[in-house]
This record gives sequence, structure tokens and C-alpha cells, in this order.
Amino acid sequence: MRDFFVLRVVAKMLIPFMLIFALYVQFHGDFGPGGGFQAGVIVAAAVIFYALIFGLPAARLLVPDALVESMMALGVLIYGGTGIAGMLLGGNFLDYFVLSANPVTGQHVGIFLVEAGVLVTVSGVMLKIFYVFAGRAKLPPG
Amino acid sequence: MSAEHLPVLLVVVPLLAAPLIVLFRSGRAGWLLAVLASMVSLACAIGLFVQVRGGTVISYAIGNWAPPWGIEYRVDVLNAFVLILVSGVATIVSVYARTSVISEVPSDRHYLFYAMFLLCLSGLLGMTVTDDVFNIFVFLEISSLSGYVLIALGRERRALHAAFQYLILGTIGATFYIIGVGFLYLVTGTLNIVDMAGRIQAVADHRPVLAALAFMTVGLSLKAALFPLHAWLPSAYSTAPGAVAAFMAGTATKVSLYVFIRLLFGVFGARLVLQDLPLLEALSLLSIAAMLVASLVAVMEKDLKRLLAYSSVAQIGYITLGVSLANQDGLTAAVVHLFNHGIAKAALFMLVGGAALRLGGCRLEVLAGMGQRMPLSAFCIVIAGLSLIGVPGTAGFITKWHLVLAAAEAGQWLTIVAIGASSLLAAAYVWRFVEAAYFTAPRHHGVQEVSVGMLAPAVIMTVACVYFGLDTSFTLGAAREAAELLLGAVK
Amino acid sequence: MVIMPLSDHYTYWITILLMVAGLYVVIARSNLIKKLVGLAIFQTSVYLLYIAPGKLIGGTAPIASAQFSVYSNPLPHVLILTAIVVGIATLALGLALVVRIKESFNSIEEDEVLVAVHGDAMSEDGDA
Amino acid sequence: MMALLVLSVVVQRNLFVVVVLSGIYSFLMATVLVALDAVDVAMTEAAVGAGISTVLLLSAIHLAGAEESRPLRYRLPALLVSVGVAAALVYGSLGLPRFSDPAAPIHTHVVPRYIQDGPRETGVPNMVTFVLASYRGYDTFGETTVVFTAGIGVIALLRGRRKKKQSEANAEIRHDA
Repeated sequence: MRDFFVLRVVAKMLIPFMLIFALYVQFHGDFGPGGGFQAGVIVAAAVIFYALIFGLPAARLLVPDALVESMMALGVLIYGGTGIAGMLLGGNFLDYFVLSANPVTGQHVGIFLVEAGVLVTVSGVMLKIFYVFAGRAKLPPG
Repeated sequence: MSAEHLPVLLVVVPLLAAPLIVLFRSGRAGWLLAVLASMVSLACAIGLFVQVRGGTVISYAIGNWAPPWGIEYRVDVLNAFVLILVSGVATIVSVYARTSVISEVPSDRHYLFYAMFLLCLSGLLGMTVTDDVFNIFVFLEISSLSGYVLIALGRERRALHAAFQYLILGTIGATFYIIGVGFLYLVTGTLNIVDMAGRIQAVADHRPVLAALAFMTVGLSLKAALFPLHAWLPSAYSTAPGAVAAFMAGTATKVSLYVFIRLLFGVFGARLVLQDLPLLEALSLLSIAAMLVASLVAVMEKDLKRLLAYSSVAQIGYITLGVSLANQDGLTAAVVHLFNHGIAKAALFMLVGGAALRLGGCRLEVLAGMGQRMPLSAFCIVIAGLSLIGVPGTAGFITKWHLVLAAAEAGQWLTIVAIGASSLLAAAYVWRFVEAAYFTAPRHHGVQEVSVGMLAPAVIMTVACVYFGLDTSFTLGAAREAAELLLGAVK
Repeated sequence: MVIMPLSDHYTYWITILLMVAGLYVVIARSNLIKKLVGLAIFQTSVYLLYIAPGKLIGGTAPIASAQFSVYSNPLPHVLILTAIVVGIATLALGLALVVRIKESFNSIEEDEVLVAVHGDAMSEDGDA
Repeated sequence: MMALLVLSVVVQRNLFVVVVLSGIYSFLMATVLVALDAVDVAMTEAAVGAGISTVLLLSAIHLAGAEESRPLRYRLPALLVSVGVAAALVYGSLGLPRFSDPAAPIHTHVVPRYIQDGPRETGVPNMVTFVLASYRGYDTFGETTVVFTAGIGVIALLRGRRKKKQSEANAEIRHDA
């Protein structure tokens, strides 16, 4: 596949757009359909697309396994950390009202943070699962 | 952070420790964090239990959204008691796990094992402490998915098939549960258990409620391995790593049973007069069948882990029998047996897991002469086994006694006969171990007792089986109060 | 097609048909991958049980706007989003197990695997 | 049409075809969901059901083989269980509110607050977003954890080299205890 010049150029052009689209889905989730989960899937899809065109090793060089594994964990920690922050600021767990002086702003901040947590974990996990499945050699028959 | 946050810290501490372990990628740090997080959960559970003794109910609105709009954590004496069981077993098993994991799991997966263990723990705790039927489903899935992986980490290839079988049946069970939730939600418009109990009385048509009851019962019975839906349990427990078998045998099925009891009395009890339903009769018949059939299979088993697994199916029958009697003594027996059987099985699986590592298997022939080679382990297996039979002086006796009282009160003399018969069968299968361990010539020479790291937790658990048979103020006191609470909700 | 209320309970019955077909595949078929596909269909059909009753004819998607006043019910949507994610997580794990089973048993037919599992237990007998 | 698709999944033996059919099924489901106003769910179902699960299934088939070797059999117990479940579902559904009944409990309880006060309380117009991330944010926390669990589960199962042969593994047992 690596010899298809057109494919490579198109891919290089398309992947940034996919990432931008992911960000759009992430932030537009407040107003239209979308959110962290869907955006995470798109981010993972962009890297998977890259892997399909340039090969799995190239993708693993660009987004290494260790980073992906850390992302999986980080997302959950961001979500949980937002919850703990609510507790430290005098509210209940996942209480966004106390995150800012203005309760509505607090809600905004809270929703933004947890959606970011979802994005990070989901993109990490989806990518990791792809790496693991694609990286596994097929068993010789018999 | 003050005591008011205990209900949520209980779940969130182990849950967040899991990603931390994945960040550190170290088996040793993973183990330390697992032990610490389990201990924190246990401390929270004890703190909660002290507060709710005497009828106080703690409600915690997550996100500061009042129920039923937000998700509520609600602790009363019943679930505080179950929380202590789950986190207590987790604490002791997590100490034991260190040695078990080093010998049974490839070293590059140790930290993943501990992360999974903590996720499974937080899933079970989350199911117990929440007052929201959909939230139960989410945490049920956390505990199930991690449970499948933990079982599949077993050393033999059979573990893979056992895990797959459990995944299929477990997912069907969870989906049945969610269908039941759907019916209840469509007729009540709420997901909060307390709110639902209030609104279900106004539901005009009883058909969706009955369907919900049927689906939730079947779904949770699959997860709780209630006879005849226990197909996944023996192969799963006998092939999983030792620490996993001990943890799950002590907690996983118990939590599903707790959810069943909570919904049966807390939601459906308010709508349907329990005596009018054939459900309780059916449950009682199935329980007795479980007690007899599964015990009989256990007597025939040649592998000690499978024997114990079938014994679990039989002992779950005792719990559901207590539920089906639906009187004060019956429910007391059911609740107290959640605890008594949980600790006995956790002790047994820890001991047998250690023996299997030393002797290279746990078929009864392999265990021959274990009484000489591994005297303390063998002795503890016998003691915990006595608790399974229900010999006076062990925790198991307390359950049996109350079950018999409850059956007598209900005038079900045949049930008492069944309890007696099942106890005899239990004596028979425990005797099979005694025969192998003490009256057969040893096959292995130079085998030594397992290391302290494995033995000490197992011994502590065994001592607990005796202690809670002698001093029942904690267990029976809590169970009595819980039974009153459950029956109070029905009236 | 589902939204045309031919009968008041038509939507429920479609849902039920899909669910049961999925369940049948899970129980009856021996191929492990096919079992997982059946499981996915079973779970997917449950989505309709939640979502369909949330629809209000004349309502719009639940995104607040000055132009509309009747919205379809957002709560089932939230629940089902969670259920979809749980479903894909289960599928991923199930497939990982299938791959391992294939590698260890060289088969993904349930009955063949069962024979091998049984054989393992027997060979332990032989060892003993 | 969806019913036909599902039926062909039941009878089809080539796994590749089954996977493609189930992908189409998910797309159809997504269309139905849009018609039912569930745009967020539809978007996710299209991405997950037709996208991720198809990719996963195809890679699993690549690793595990595509042909179902068992002939099609109609197993009576499975059929009985399915019919029993269907009967219970139909029985239950008879008492449910009729389609699009604004007086149904799900439209009159709990949800009105989300619709009336939610956009003001959270400042977010998409009701699915704020119920998901705020009112029921804890469920979503659990959901993220489920995804995380599946991720590390797949790593634990499939990482690195294939395990040693069974016999070698057994031989080791006695030494490392």
C-alpha cells in the first residue's frame, strides 16, 4: 500500500480534517448531537486510517503504545478528578456547581472536563484495541 | 473531606486506583495500591455501618442533583452489611493475591490483574450502594467485564472457554435485567428505587410489572448462579486463578442476590402482595432442588475446586430458600448467610488455591496425604468445611438454625427435612476431602506448607468462620435489623 | 417504518421479534463469533424498547430551541447511549476471548471446544 | 426489512456475510433512531454498530476463520426458550402505554424538569448532553470505566506472544508454586 502516492497525499490531507471534525463533534456536543464518546471514536478512526495507509508500524511510531495506554487511564482520572474536585471545593462528588462562582459556569466547566475525560479514554481504548487485534499474527493453519 | 462523603469514596477510591495502577505499570505498586484501596473501602464500609445501625438511612446525591433527577447513593443496614462483606473479603484476598498472582499470571500482566481486581471490586460495591436501577446495570457491567478477564487469566486453556461461557450467559443476564428495568421505567417514569416503590402502587396494569419481575429475576439469577441457571459457575471457579476464585466466590454471586432481595422487597413488594404470587413457591422449590441436586453432584466430584463450586450452588439455595419463606427468621437467615457463606467460601478457595499450587492440582487423588504435608492448610479446610455443613460453633450453624426456625414457623416440615438431607450431603462431600487428606498415603514427598503470604489471610478467614459462629452480635444483629427493614417495606 | 402506529403496540412487537431472533442465535448456534453477533443484535433491539416509547409525534429531537416546545424524551437516549457503549465493550472482550480460544483449541465451534475441554479434564485423570 | 435482515443472519453460515449484514442492520437501526428523534443515539449507533464492531468482527474473523462448519440445525430447547421469552415480552407489553402517549409516566415524571429547567440550570441546550454529563454524570463515569475495563481486558488477553503450549505450561506448574 505504501507505494500509492495519491493515497498517501490524500490521507495526509484528510487526517487533519478528521481531527478537526472530531474537535467539532466534541465541542458542538452542547448544541447538536455529539460529545466525548463520538469524538473519541473519530480520533481513533483518524489514526486507524493512518495505520491502514502507512502501515501499522508507522502508526505505532506516531502514536506509541505507551502513550495510548496512558491515555486510557488518564481519561478515567480526568473524569474522576473532576468529581473529586467538586468534593474538595465543598460539594458532593461530581458536583459542578461549586467549580466556579457562578453555578451555570460551573456546570459548563464540569461538563467540558468530563467530556474531555471521555474523549481521552475512548480514543485511547479504541486505538489500543485496534493495535492489539491488528498486531496479532494469524496462526498458521493446522 | 468529612464523613458525609463515605458512600461515594467507598466506590471511587478503588475505581480511581485502577487507572493509577495502569499508569505506573508495576506489579508491586499495583499490589500495594490494591491492598490499600481495598482497606480504604473496608474502612468506609465500617464507618457507614456504624452510622446506619439503628435505622438511620444515609442518602447521598451525586452531582448535588436531588433524586430522582440525579443518581442517589443510599445506605441502610442491609447494604452496609453487604458492603462490609465485599470490601472485607477484597482486603484479605488482595493480600493473598500477591503470591497467587506471581505463580499463576505472566509477569507482564500483574499490574493489569490488580487493576482488574480493583475494577471488579468497585463494580460490586457500586451495585450495592446505589439506589438507581440503571446505575446498578452500569456497575454490574464493570464488575462482569473485569470478572470475565480475571477468570480468563487462569493458567489452563479451559479458563478461556469458561470465561467465554460466563460472558455469554452474564451478558444475557444483564440484558434481561435491563429489559426488566425498561418495563419498570415505562410504567413508573423513574429509575430511583425509592421513588419507584412509591409510584408503582399507582400503576393500573399489573402485566408490565409482572414481566419486569420475571425478567429481572431470571437476569439476576443468571448472575447469582441460582439453580438451574448455574451452568457457568463450576467451570469458571475451578479454572480461574486462586485469588480470583476466592474473591468471586465470596462476593460476586452475593451482590447479585442482594440486588434481587432489594428489588423484590423494596420495589415489587410495595405493589404485589408477595403471598399472592407463585414466585415464592417456585423460588422455594428451586432452592430445595439446588440444595439437594448440587450437593449430590458435589459428592460425586473428583476435583476439589469443582466440588466447592457445586457446594456454592447448593449454599446459594439456602439463601434463596430464606428469601422465599419471606418471614422474619427466613430473611434473617438469608441475609446472614450472604455473609457466612461468603467468608467460608473465600477461605476455602484461598486454601485450595494454595494447595493446588503446591501439589500441582486439586483433584482429590492429588491431595492425598495433605494432612501430613500441609497440616495447617488441611486443618483450616476442614474447619471451613464444617461451616458449610452447619456444625454448631461455626458460622454456618447460625444460618441453618434460623432457616429451620423460619420453616417451622411457616409450617413447612418437608423443607426442614430437605435442610437436614442437604446438610448430610454436605457432610459427605467434606468427608471426601478428610478421607483424602488424612487417611490416604501421601503421593508427593518434600512438599511444604504454602508461604505465609498465602496462608495468613486464609487462616484469618477461617478463624472468622468460627468467630462469627460464636459471637453473632454483629452478623445476626445486622441481619435481624435488615430483615425488619425489608418486611417493613412490604407492609 | 416503525414510527407508523399501525396499532398502539406495533412498535413493541417489532422490538420483541428482533430481540428474540438475536437470543435464538446466541443459544442455538455453535459458532462463537456468530453467538457474539446474536448477542449484539439482542442488545441492539433492547434500544428500541427504550427509545420508541420516548418519541412524541409532533415533537422534535431534545435540543432546546426557541422554535419548538414539544420534545421527545431525552432520558431514554442517555440510558441507551450508555447501553451501546457497554455493548461494544462486551463485544470487544468477547472477540478477544474468541481469538485466544482459536489459538488454544484451533476451533471456534462450541461443541469441538467442549470436547477438548473435556479431554483436558480426562488427561488430568491420566496424570493422577 | 430489519426483521428480514435478522432472519438472514440466523440462517447464513458464512461469517463474513453475517458481519456485513449486522453492519447493515446497525445502519438501519440508526435510521430508525433518527426517525424517533434520538439523534445522539443514532450517531453513536452508526459509529459503533456499523463502524467499530464491524472492524472488530472482521479482524476477529481474519484471525479465527470465516466459515461456520456446523450445518444449520433447529434446536428445540433454544426455540422453546425464545418463544417463552417472546411470550413474556408480549404479555408485558400489552400493559404498556400506547405509542406516543403524552400522558405516559415517562413523559410526566422526572423528565419535565430536564426539559423545562435543564437548559437554564446548566446553560447547555442539548438535553442529551447535559443529562448525560451532569444529572446522570455518574452513569457516564461508570460508562467510561466500562470502556477502560474493556481496553485493559483486551490488552491482558491479547498482549505479546501467544502463550506456550498447554503441555509446557502444565510442566511448569509444579516448579514455580
